[in-house]
Amino acid sequence: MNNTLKKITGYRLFLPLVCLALVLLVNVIKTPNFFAISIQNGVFYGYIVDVINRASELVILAVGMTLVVAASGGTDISVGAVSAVAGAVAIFIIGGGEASTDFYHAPYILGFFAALLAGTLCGAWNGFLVAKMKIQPMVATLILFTAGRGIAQLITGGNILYMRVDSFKQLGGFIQGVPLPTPVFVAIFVVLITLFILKKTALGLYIQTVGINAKAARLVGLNSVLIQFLTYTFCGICAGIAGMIITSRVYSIDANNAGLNMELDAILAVALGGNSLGGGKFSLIGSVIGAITIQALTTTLYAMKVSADQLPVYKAIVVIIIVSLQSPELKRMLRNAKLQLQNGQQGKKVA
Amino acid sequence: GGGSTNTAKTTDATTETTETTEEAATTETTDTSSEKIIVGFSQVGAESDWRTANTESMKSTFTEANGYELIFDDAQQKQENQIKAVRNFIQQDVDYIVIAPVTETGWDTVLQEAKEAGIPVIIVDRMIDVSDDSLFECWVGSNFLQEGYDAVAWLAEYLDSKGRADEDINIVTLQGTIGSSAQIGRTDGFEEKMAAYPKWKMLERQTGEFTQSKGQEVMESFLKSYDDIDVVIAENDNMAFGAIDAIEAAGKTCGPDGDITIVSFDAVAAAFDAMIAGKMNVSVECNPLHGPRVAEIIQKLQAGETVDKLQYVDEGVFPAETAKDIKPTRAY
Amino acid sequence: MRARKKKIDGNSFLLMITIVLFAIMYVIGMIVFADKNFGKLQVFLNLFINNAGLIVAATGMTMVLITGGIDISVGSVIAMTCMLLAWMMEIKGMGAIPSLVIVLVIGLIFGLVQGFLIAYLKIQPFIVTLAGMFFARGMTAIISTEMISIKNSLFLSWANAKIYLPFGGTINRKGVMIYPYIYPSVVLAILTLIAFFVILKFTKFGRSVYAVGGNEQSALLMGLNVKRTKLKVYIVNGLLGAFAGFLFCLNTCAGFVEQAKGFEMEAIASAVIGGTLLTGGVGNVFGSLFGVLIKGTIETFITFQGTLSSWWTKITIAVLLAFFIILQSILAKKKQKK
Amino acid sequence: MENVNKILLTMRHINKNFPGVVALSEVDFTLRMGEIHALMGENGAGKSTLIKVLTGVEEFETGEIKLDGYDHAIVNRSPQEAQGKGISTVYQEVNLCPNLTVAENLFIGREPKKFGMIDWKTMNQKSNEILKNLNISIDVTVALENYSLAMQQMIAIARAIDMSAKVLILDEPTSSLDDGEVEKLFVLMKKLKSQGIGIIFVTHFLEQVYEVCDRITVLRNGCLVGEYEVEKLPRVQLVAKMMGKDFDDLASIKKDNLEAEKKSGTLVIDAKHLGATGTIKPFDLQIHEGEVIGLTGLLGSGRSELARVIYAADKADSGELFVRGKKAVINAPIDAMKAGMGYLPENRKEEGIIADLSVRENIMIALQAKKGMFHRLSVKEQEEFTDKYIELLQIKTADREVPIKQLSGGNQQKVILARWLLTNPEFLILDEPTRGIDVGTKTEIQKLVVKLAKEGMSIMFISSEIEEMIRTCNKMAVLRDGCKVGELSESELNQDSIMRAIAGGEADE
Ligand SMILES: Nc1ncnc2c1ncn2[C@@H]1O[C@H](COP(=O)(O)OP(=O)(O)OP(=O)(O)O)[C@@H](O)[C@H]1O
Ligand SMILES: Nc1ncnc2c1ncn2[C@@H]1O[C@H](COP(=O)(O)OP(=O)(O)OP(=O)(O)O)[C@@H](O)[C@H]1O
Ligand SMILES: [Mg+2]
Ligand SMILES: [Mg+2]
Repeated sequence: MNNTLKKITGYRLFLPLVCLALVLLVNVIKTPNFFAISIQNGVFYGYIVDVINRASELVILAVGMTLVVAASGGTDISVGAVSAVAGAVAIFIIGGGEASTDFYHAPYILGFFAALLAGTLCGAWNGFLVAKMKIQPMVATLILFTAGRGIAQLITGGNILYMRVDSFKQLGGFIQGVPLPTPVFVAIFVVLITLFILKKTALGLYIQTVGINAKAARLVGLNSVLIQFLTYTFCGICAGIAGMIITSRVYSIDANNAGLNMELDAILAVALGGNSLGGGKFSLIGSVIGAITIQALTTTLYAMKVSADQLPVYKAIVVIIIVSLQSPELKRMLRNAKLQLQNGQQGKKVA
Repeated sequence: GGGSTNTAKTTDATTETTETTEEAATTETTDTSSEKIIVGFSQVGAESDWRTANTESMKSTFTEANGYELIFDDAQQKQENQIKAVRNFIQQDVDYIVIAPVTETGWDTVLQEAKEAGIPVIIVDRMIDVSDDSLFECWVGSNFLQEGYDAVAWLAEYLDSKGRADEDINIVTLQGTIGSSAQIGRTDGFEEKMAAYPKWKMLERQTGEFTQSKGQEVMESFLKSYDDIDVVIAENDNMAFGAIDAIEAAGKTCGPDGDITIVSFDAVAAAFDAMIAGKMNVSVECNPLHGPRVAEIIQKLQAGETVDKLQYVDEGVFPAETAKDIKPTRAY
Repeated sequence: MRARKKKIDGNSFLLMITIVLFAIMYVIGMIVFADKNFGKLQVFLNLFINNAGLIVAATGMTMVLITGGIDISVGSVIAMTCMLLAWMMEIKGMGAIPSLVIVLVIGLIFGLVQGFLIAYLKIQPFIVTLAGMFFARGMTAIISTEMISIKNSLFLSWANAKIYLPFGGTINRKGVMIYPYIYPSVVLAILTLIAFFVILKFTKFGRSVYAVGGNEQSALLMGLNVKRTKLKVYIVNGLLGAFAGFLFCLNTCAGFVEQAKGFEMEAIASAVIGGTLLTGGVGNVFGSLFGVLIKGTIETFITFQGTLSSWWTKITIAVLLAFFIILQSILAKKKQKK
Repeated sequence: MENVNKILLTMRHINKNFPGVVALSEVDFTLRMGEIHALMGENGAGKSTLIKVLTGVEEFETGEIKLDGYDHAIVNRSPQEAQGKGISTVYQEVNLCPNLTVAENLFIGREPKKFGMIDWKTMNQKSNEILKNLNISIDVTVALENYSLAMQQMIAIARAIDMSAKVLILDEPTSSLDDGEVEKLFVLMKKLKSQGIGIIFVTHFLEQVYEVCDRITVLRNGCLVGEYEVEKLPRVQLVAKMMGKDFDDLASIKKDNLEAEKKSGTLVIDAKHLGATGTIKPFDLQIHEGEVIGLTGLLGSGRSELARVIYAADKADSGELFVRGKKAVINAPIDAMKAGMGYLPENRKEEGIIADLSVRENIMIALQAKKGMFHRLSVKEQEEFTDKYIELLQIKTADREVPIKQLSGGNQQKVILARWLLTNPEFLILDEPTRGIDVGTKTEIQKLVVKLAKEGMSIMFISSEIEEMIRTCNKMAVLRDGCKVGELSESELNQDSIMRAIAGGEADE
């Protein structure tokens, strides 16, 4: 009994899961209807659906970010901007560059793949700088972080471009007859594909090896340049997919705001999932849980009517509580304090 | 550009810089008319369609053909950058500095520098808040507070016409980015005038940061918290679009024939589309076409005339009924 | 034993590259924008005037980066500082000096909390300071969502006290003779920079900072108090953040929520361009100064160019930045091979 | 000098557990003034852990530590506290800061000051003096990372010796030093001893124990076996006590080897004018099938560099390499691996272990990399292989899924060795493979090398222990100052001629 308990608590994802549960549990007290799910217009409707729906982009970005962090011990801060680029490319191609249109100027699939290609290219550029040129990740990706929105604006001409075709909205909304939002399926798909690749090939092992000790990795015959390059490229693809969902949600591209500050949340998701930002060992599912936790927190705070400008304060506090809970150091300190207290009492008794 | 033409006149005044400023202000309009007028324009950024239209208006006004040289600087939504730009304009010896300020505050120091260099400053769009009014020549822009008033006036009239004047009206507001002039003006203006209608109840205000996606997310949350929202005030059109999506996703309707009344601001082109589609009730205009007005002012200053300190641009209120007719006449 | 040839340290070489590239860049600017007065002394001084706060923030950032940490809260801390200053002086009617003291203390406490979480609870710096970033920005909004303009006369007198240089005056088109000037904030920033150069190079604390960044485990085994060193670094950095906020505030004399957004990235970029490694152990505050100047020069280019739209502005900045970073990395690599 | 037998330090009933491992159980240890006390035991016996417990790196569960000068039991919570109490330590892995200069590494935490500021000039001067005692003259103003591992080890020792006030702890300081360096170290140790300082000395070299030590404490499996005076404990018994069983002699190895010698068949590795500027001058080298070639030379003579160039760990910029007669294009280690090579690097911590990965993954990684990403070894295969090598090399680990960083130094080394054996190379480069490995296993490894050679593998063997090489090698290349200066054939392989060749007396080229 005790043993199984230990096994469960020792499980790597235990703490991240507990934290997610805690965030959700707050609602039981504060917003009892939080867990209510009803059916409206033939689709599921409720806060919980919102959480997993809205978390989708973040989950996808967190997947890419996890690999980048693991392989290079650095972060890709350009993902938000890259999603804007991908979205701009897609709408520009499908909408023929018009400010607002209600028919496809080019096949949807063309736009979709162009967006992915844009994401891939951006990722490859980051990968080239980090892996080949050995530029520090945060600075290397700072370039696209800065330029990305500029490129997206360049494509849109500084305007918001609208794509008012119903089928375009499906990726970020619902497919006829399916009661769950499409982004959820996309996110699950991305996670599963990535897990599949990691499990079926040795890539996962390679990434960790490179991330932990690049010198040793080279000596055992790994091409760390290639591996890092691949992770950044993959991260770019993820940003591209996320970008497509973001644009589809609002059937428009706002180069300034699409995916704004998403990079920070993606990095936060990786860390909340119990991963080290220093690279090396990682848990993809952990990051996914982290991403959902962040969205759950945001939705919870909205449901609790916290005003958005004060929301960061609560977010900060919850984040600190979560990571402190996960800190083994805190446990140790508490244990020591307890011991000292006990010793102190014993000492008194003797005296 | 040259510009050493005046050197001889003022060399004796150079010893005392502070005095020169006064003098410079009066001697500025000498013989520069033959040359191009150099205008340094510091723009906020390109954060919205409105802004892009505003930039376009300035750029198309201050062309070489019209006798101007425009030095344009985009501040990427950061006031620090604007301050840097103004300092550079001073070094580049521009004739006029035009600023569309990111924020109202924080202009004292750098405008003092401009003043000492004898360069007149014109403020457009948002107002600035400086300790000394002489730091800028004049201001041209929208009256956000008035826009808030207009929205209340329209809503009262509209409800009246629908015979709902005596009903309880539940309102939610999607605010702009907190702290921006437009947000402050529109929120305050609405709140102030709304006090006259005791039946109106503001359920909640929450910022949607002027973006469609945030507007949508916040509206989703509103819809789950309140069953009986009658009116949505969206402090710009983009958030209104997001709100419309959220409302429809929740199985409700909006617009003139719907359950929920949508009041919005800015009146960009897409807003007219939404009104024509019957999803939005009204958009209160915020006119971005400042270029010609500023050019007019500069010409007056060149001629040595004085100009009014505060100049509001004309702005209208566009309800859905008129949208179809008005749209073709709109420039942005 | 074999004599070893003294190598030029790879790191000081990087600093040299940075300085030389900056000089080249500046000269190119003087040539390209010759007709637009780029060569004026005041244009150069403006780099310092505009970036006094950034210089201080980058100094703190450099120190944090050397320990292998990072601080992305600094932009928000600056916003909070400005807001607090404005709020205390304008809404609460407090004096400029007490207000300044209070914000410095708050910065210090802010650093203390972050430092404790990072050093003693071993939470990743990125996450702690990300939370710090959210927290400070949120607090700024809680203090006031309205902009507050500072009208306090003492504060304004600090802000507007120009220090004119006795030479190099020029006459502009309006016929006004202006001598080059700086503000007290520049002097304060440079003094801070020098102080931290000395601290990092000549004190036990400073060397511990490098040791911790070089190899934390080793530093611990060599008997350094790693935790305390880190704590101190974040405390000092919090103080510097507040001080940078003060200098920033001298430039803008206002507090508002959106202030100094993205400032942390500028500070980090400046430090890294100046040769600091994000992995820790390597860095120099003078390098960071040049990082700041390089970023400032790129921005000045953009303004002097004077036609770039918003998007071309972003793209141009990024291209110049990329060009610089890549060139620097190639040069550094070449050197390493030799 | 006061009473030599005065007790300086006692540790009583020390218990320390790691998850799944009892590292120390009821261990007692006593150190007297002015003695050199050897701490002996197999890999993973708990020597380093005992030291870490003493110096506050690791917490311990129960037990008591008493130090002269304190009337109560002490507990060090950090190395800093230990240092404050006069205990200075050289830990098993080099633990210095690579980014600081040599002088700083010697003085950090106790820098000489002038007007409250660090006095760099004095610091550099003093550093030169300290190193001079060890006959080292290097540029102390250069960052430490520019020096070889052995040099770093010397610097770490110099630091500890200079600081030592009461107790000096040396955890395998000599593992990558050559005889000359070791000799210098011993002179210093003896000097400190005469000053009344107590020294704890951990080593796997029996000769060294008998050369300098007064007492020996033996640990086995985390338990105390006993404390002995050196004179009263013959070698054989010591080894038996460490291993818990009798120990078969090393003599058998050489014999096998002699037989193996003659058959040296086809040429496997043929380096022609291979070299890399700045590290190793162009050299020629031939290695045949089933041949074991040793590299010898002084510290820093370029043995490691020569090996690295062949394996493309450092890229060669001149010459060509032929593998089995075919010109090999080798740009990266993976090419070398594909050509049938394996390389066990000298710096285990920096270049060998993948610290956070498990023992299984560390063993698998090279084979997996060689096979390519898409040919993932099945879990079953992985576990089989791992278990096989844990068994074969007697790797002491709680579980195959334990992160390698939790293993003792010697066991980490075995894991790395297993990693390369698993790839089944034709040509295996072993740079200090027995570094930090206990006597028993050392013999096993030497036997293994000979056995592998007999089966046809060619091996390059680099070791600071000449005897070890004499036992295993068929020929030797001599290096001096980054230059291959000659070769010794099997018949010339004896202590004398090797020493002469190293010293340069008999340089025949
Ligand atoms: N951090 C750790 N976590 C878990 N187990 C550990 C840790 N450090 C050491 N151990 C285990 O404790 C035991 C003793 O290790 P220790 O390093 O003390 O051995 P040692 O006697 O120094 O061996 P060697 O001669 O190889 O250096 C080993 O079984 C090792 O696996
Ligand atoms: N005592 C020393 N004095 C000066 N330089 C040294 C000394 N020892 C090592 N070095 C430098 O360190 C570099 C690397 O040495 P290297 O690791 O090649 O030695 P090695 O022959 O492999 O011996 P070992 O493996 O025992 O260190 C050499 O190029 C040399 O310049
Ligand atoms: Mg050990
Ligand atoms: Mg070597």
